[in-house]
Amino acid sequence: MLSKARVLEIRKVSSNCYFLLLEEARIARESLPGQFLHIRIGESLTPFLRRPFSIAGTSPENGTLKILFQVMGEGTRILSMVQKEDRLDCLGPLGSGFSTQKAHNTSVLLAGGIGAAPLMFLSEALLREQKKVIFYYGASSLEQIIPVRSFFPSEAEVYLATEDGSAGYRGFVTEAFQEGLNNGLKPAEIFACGPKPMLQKLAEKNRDWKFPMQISLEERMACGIGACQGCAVTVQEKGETRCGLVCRDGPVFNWDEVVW
Amino acid sequence: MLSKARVLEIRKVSSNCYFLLLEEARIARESLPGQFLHIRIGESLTPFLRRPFSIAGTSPENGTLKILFQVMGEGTRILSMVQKEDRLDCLGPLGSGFSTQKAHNTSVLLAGGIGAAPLMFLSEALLREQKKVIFYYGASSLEQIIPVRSFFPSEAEVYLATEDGSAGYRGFVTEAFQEGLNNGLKPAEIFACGPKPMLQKLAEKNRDWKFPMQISLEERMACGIGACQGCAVTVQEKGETRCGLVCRDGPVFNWDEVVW
Amino acid sequence: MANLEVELGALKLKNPVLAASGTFGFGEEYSSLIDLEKLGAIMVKGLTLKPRQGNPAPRITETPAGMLNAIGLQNPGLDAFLSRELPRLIDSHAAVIVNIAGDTEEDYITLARELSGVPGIVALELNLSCPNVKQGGILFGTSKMIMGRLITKVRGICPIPLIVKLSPNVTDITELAHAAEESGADIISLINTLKGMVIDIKSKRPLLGNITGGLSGPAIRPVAVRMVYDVYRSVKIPLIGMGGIMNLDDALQFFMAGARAVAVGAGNFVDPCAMPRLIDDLRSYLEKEGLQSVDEIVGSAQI
Amino acid sequence: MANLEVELGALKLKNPVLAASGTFGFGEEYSSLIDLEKLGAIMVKGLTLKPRQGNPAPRITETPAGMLNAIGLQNPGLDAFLSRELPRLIDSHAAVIVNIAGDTEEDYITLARELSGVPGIVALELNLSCPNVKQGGILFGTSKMIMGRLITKVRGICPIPLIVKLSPNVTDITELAHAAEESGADIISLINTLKGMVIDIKSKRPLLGNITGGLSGPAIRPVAVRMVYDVYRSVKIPLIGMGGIMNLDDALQFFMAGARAVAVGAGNFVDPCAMPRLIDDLRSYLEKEGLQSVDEIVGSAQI
Ligand SMILES: Cc1cc2nc3c(=O)[nH]c(=O)nc-3n(C[C@H](O)[C@H](O)[C@H](O)COP(=O)(O)OP(=O)(O)OC[C@H]3O[C@@H](n4cnc5c(N)ncnc54)[C@H](O)[C@@H]3O)c2cc1C
Ligand SMILES: Cc1cc2nc3c(=O)[nH]c(=O)nc-3n(C[C@H](O)[C@H](O)[C@H](O)COP(=O)(O)OP(=O)(O)OC[C@H]3O[C@@H](n4cnc5c(N)ncnc54)[C@H](O)[C@@H]3O)c2cc1C
Ligand SMILES: Cc1cc2nc3c(=O)[nH]c(=O)nc-3n(C[C@H](O)[C@H](O)[C@H](O)COP(=O)(O)O)c2cc1C
Ligand SMILES: Cc1cc2nc3c(=O)[nH]c(=O)nc-3n(C[C@H](O)[C@H](O)[C@H](O)COP(=O)(O)O)c2cc1C
Ligand code: FES
Ligand code: FES
Repeated sequence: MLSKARVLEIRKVSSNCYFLLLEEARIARESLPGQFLHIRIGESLTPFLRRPFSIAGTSPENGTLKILFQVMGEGTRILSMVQKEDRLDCLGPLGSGFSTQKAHNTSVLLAGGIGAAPLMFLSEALLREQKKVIFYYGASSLEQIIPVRSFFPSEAEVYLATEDGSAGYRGFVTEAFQEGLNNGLKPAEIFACGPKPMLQKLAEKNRDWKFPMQISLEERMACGIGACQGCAVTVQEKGETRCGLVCRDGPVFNWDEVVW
Repeated sequence: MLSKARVLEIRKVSSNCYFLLLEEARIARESLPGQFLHIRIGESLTPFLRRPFSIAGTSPENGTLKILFQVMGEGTRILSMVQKEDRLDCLGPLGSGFSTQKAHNTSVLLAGGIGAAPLMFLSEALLREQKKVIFYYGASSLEQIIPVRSFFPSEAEVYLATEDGSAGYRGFVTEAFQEGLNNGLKPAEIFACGPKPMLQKLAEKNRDWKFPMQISLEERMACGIGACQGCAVTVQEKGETRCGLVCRDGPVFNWDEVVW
Repeated sequence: MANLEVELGALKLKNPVLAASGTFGFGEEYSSLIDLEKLGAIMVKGLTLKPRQGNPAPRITETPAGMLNAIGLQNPGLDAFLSRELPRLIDSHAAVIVNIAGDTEEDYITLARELSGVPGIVALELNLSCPNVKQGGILFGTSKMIMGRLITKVRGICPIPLIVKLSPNVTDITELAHAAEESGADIISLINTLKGMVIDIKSKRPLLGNITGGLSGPAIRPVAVRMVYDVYRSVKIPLIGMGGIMNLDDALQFFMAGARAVAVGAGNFVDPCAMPRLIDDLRSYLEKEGLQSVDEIVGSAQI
Repeated sequence: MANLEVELGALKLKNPVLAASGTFGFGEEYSSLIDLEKLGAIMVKGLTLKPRQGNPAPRITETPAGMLNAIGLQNPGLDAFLSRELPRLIDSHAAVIVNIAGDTEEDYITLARELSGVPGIVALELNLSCPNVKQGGILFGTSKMIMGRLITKVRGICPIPLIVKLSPNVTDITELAHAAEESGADIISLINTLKGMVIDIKSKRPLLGNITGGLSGPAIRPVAVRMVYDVYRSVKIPLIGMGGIMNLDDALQFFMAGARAVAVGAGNFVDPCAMPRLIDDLRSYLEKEGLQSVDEIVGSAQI
């Protein structure tokens, strides 16, 4: 579960996002869409804890995998300075992945910001299952948008939304999706990842829509493997609430499991 | 006193020593042999404190200066990874320098290990003063020896000593120097820098020799400018002992000032 | 090959490297990463009589060279521990120390009674950082009197080695250590976390759901080493030292200060292999230094 | 331009950024690096009646995200301070707060009497981390009773604002803060250093000449913020917060926890320009947030 992955490539892909191509055969082989890696940032004591990043795609044949990350604070700033041939200490793949339905159908993927990362990986799996993939991707402005076309399989339909209208739909990605629905879009299932407010909004809306929907959550993590109980999220099952762990029970949850 | 110096060159010069060429016009202009820079290592909180390094030479015309450093722990390990064009946050020049006699005469420089650094700078000043410079330089073995010839002015006479005999005299540099004395060497003044036991040994011997002798000391430092009282060394003056500060009263002291 | 065995009174351990309570779950989570049998012992997550949900999120945050946690003793409770977690631990051949916590003396006594006869449990560790609800919420671990009485009672019904874990949030830890010894503790473990908090300056609110949390990691190591050093001088019973241990050099400081065993806490999160590596490195160190056992360096820095 | 002035009771400061005692000498050392007049005030190195030599070397060592110091109150004594250091400070137009320390109540009283009339000194800060030699070495700062009596006596003869500096090495800092307020303190400053030690594993000896030392720097910040937060709820007098402040974000945590002013200590060593930059950044922050003064965020994180 613990490996040193070799950095094959690091590249800036938007005003504050980076693409990282890593070589590590075992992780490339074992990873499922929705799972994440818990990466140690440097060897210094600050930053102290590992940082979780979704796996954005794998190539088991080449033994490689992709990460997309956004510079948020100290840890990601330091990560953005790794260089080709550096080794990254990666724990994983961790967590449960997305589960997809058996039938051929239309899957809608909804991403806010860097939430696009796990959905890229997922879209490949869905396309292999012969599904139609529609990707709604929102960011605050054009410069924050990752060039999706170069990361997303060309078979996927892509719709952009920016808050300032600098690209695609002007407004939130949830609104763009609503417009799609208004125009007759019929998703068989939805997969979403992004900021909490976006997911919360989706969960609210879905009380009417009632689509099968899986969402990927984030929480601050220490161990990443279910030992510290640090990444708690309140979940409900048959009316009873209990404490779920994002790292072990998630990061992917059913939309109606999560108590906001 | 606080400057960002530009790294022009970093180069490994022995099994565990590095040479650093920095560009910073003010420091290059103001520095005196024996003074040091207090350098911040990276921007992380670990290592926390700055690290002191002697100035190993300057070129005021080019606005450049030299540092020689040995990898000891975390701080110097990180320093060894700086790259050309990086900026180093340097406080200095700090401390008092060596003071040299007016007369033309024979100066003996005694260095143990990385203690060679400030003496390189000093040798240039002494040669400019038309003095004869004899440099005794000791290390534990050949591979630890900095290629002195490429750093030392060619006018200086250089004698090596290694503990394992892999280069020059077999034994301590103090013994090599003693042999020189036995063979008729007549130093007018001595300047020494190196590990504490070496300096202590010299001070002991000098009770017989009675040469004018200045030594450069090391102590753990926080502020580097005399504010924290952290780098205390007991000194004596006319029989009375008091607390001296290596960063402000030193690092250069008269041999008979220091209470060991 | 140097012998890593240590005896902490009646508690014999194959080596002096333990997993600190709350940082290693019930062992299972780490079993795919390391061989649990290799560890000196596993101090499992703080156990209470009834299951606990723990504190609201966020429960952890990073701090300079450390972290804050406010898990709030989330755990499945005694019954689930005995029926589900313990059997798995025993299967993995790990030596199990159960860390117990309660709101009343009775909680501790019931837990101790139910656990101390169970095969596979080699010792109990009393976590005294909980507020004593009957005594107006004073922490069990900050009053000599309240702590002493609790230990005496638990001691009376606990046939296996009893470890008392001390909190660092006190004026004089040696006084509490002394009281623990007098009351019958066999071993003292220290330190638990320092109370701390972080404020989220964007929301202008305490970051942790619980407002305050416990500080651990290398940041607190100097405090922990000092407390081990001081307590070593004031009691005769053996000590288990912890607080910011990441590697051999860190552990050696604790041994030299006076700990006969050490525990790794937050370090496990950063490097899940920290403990097995520490065990190997300790063996090499003893061999290189020509030492027969760790005992030869325990307390060697005392002057 | 936002107004950075703050009033801590009768103590008016041009801005709320102070130099923490012991980390800024008598100001002179930093005068070639920064403009002393720009600072809210300088809390000078702990002053005793007679000159002190301080502790044996080494006196400092680095720790994860912090440092230990055991300077031992080396200082030139009252007379030299008045004749040599103070005039220079006054010349630089700095506001001077004198941090005083003693082994007996009389020491403190004499120092307070000699200093509190002197022009240029805006306040006194009582450093209570010294052992009270008459009371068997108990630290002045760890006993409510001993501390309270001392404050009452000093208060009686001190016409200028009296700051009491609290030690974090206590079970309940709010209790001591409350006692300080009751006894007449005008302002509380906190925290002083946490007691800690480092062992040199090569020599198997405590690294510091004094064996133990005081831990400061970012490592202790969560502990300091928590204490400010707790003390703010238990007293009405204003607080000066410190412990690991390096920049604006760190300082904001203290203001929001309840400090009306902050002090920078070890941060000065790492970045001699930390204070002037913090002052500028604080002004920009207030302007950006549309705040009139720092008062608007003091204690804003209290819930
Ligand atoms: C399962 C999972 C998958 C993730 N996948 C990705 C990914 O593919 N790409 C990516 O860029 N980011 C991802 N993240 C978020 C990423 O882990 C954080 O952005 C990163 O840890 C921030 O580190 P930092 O040191 O730069 O920021 P810090 O200085 O630690 O924090 C900066 C800001 O980020 C927030 N933050 C820090 N850690 C977390 C966390 N664990 N969860 C939520 N918010 C946090 C803080 O509140 C703070 O405001 C994922 C998080 C989780 C839990
Ligand atoms: C005035 C002065 C001038 C110096 N000039 C040079 C120089 O030109 N080149 C050079 O390589 N080194 C020089 N040094 C020593 C250098 O500062 C230390 O080697 C360096 O700080 C070690 O940092 P580190 O993080 O690598 O090691 P750490 O991990 O901090 O320590 C490693 C070892 O070095 C010792 N050490 C750490 N700091 C000091 C210190 N300040 N003084 C003495 N021992 C220390 C410790 O005891 C420890 O054993 C000088 C020191 C002083 C005081
Ligand atoms: C996430 C977390 C949970 C903890 N839970 C417990 C607990 O349940 N019982 C206990 O006695 N100590 C608990 N602790 C304290 C640790 O056992 C240990 O005493 C402390 O963290 C210091 O060691 P460290 O710095 O190596 O982490 C916990 C610590 C952490 C970080
Ligand atoms: C080297 C050093 C010397 C100190 N000397 C004193 C002192 O003389 N009097 C005092 O009250 N506090 C003294 N302190 C404590 C600081 O004033 C401050 O309370 C503490 O360091 C926490 O702040 P920081 O983390 O910003 O350093 C000293 C701290 C350091 C690092
Ligand atoms: S991060 Fe430790 S349980 Fe999830
Ligand atoms: S390092 Fe602060 S006085 Fe010398």
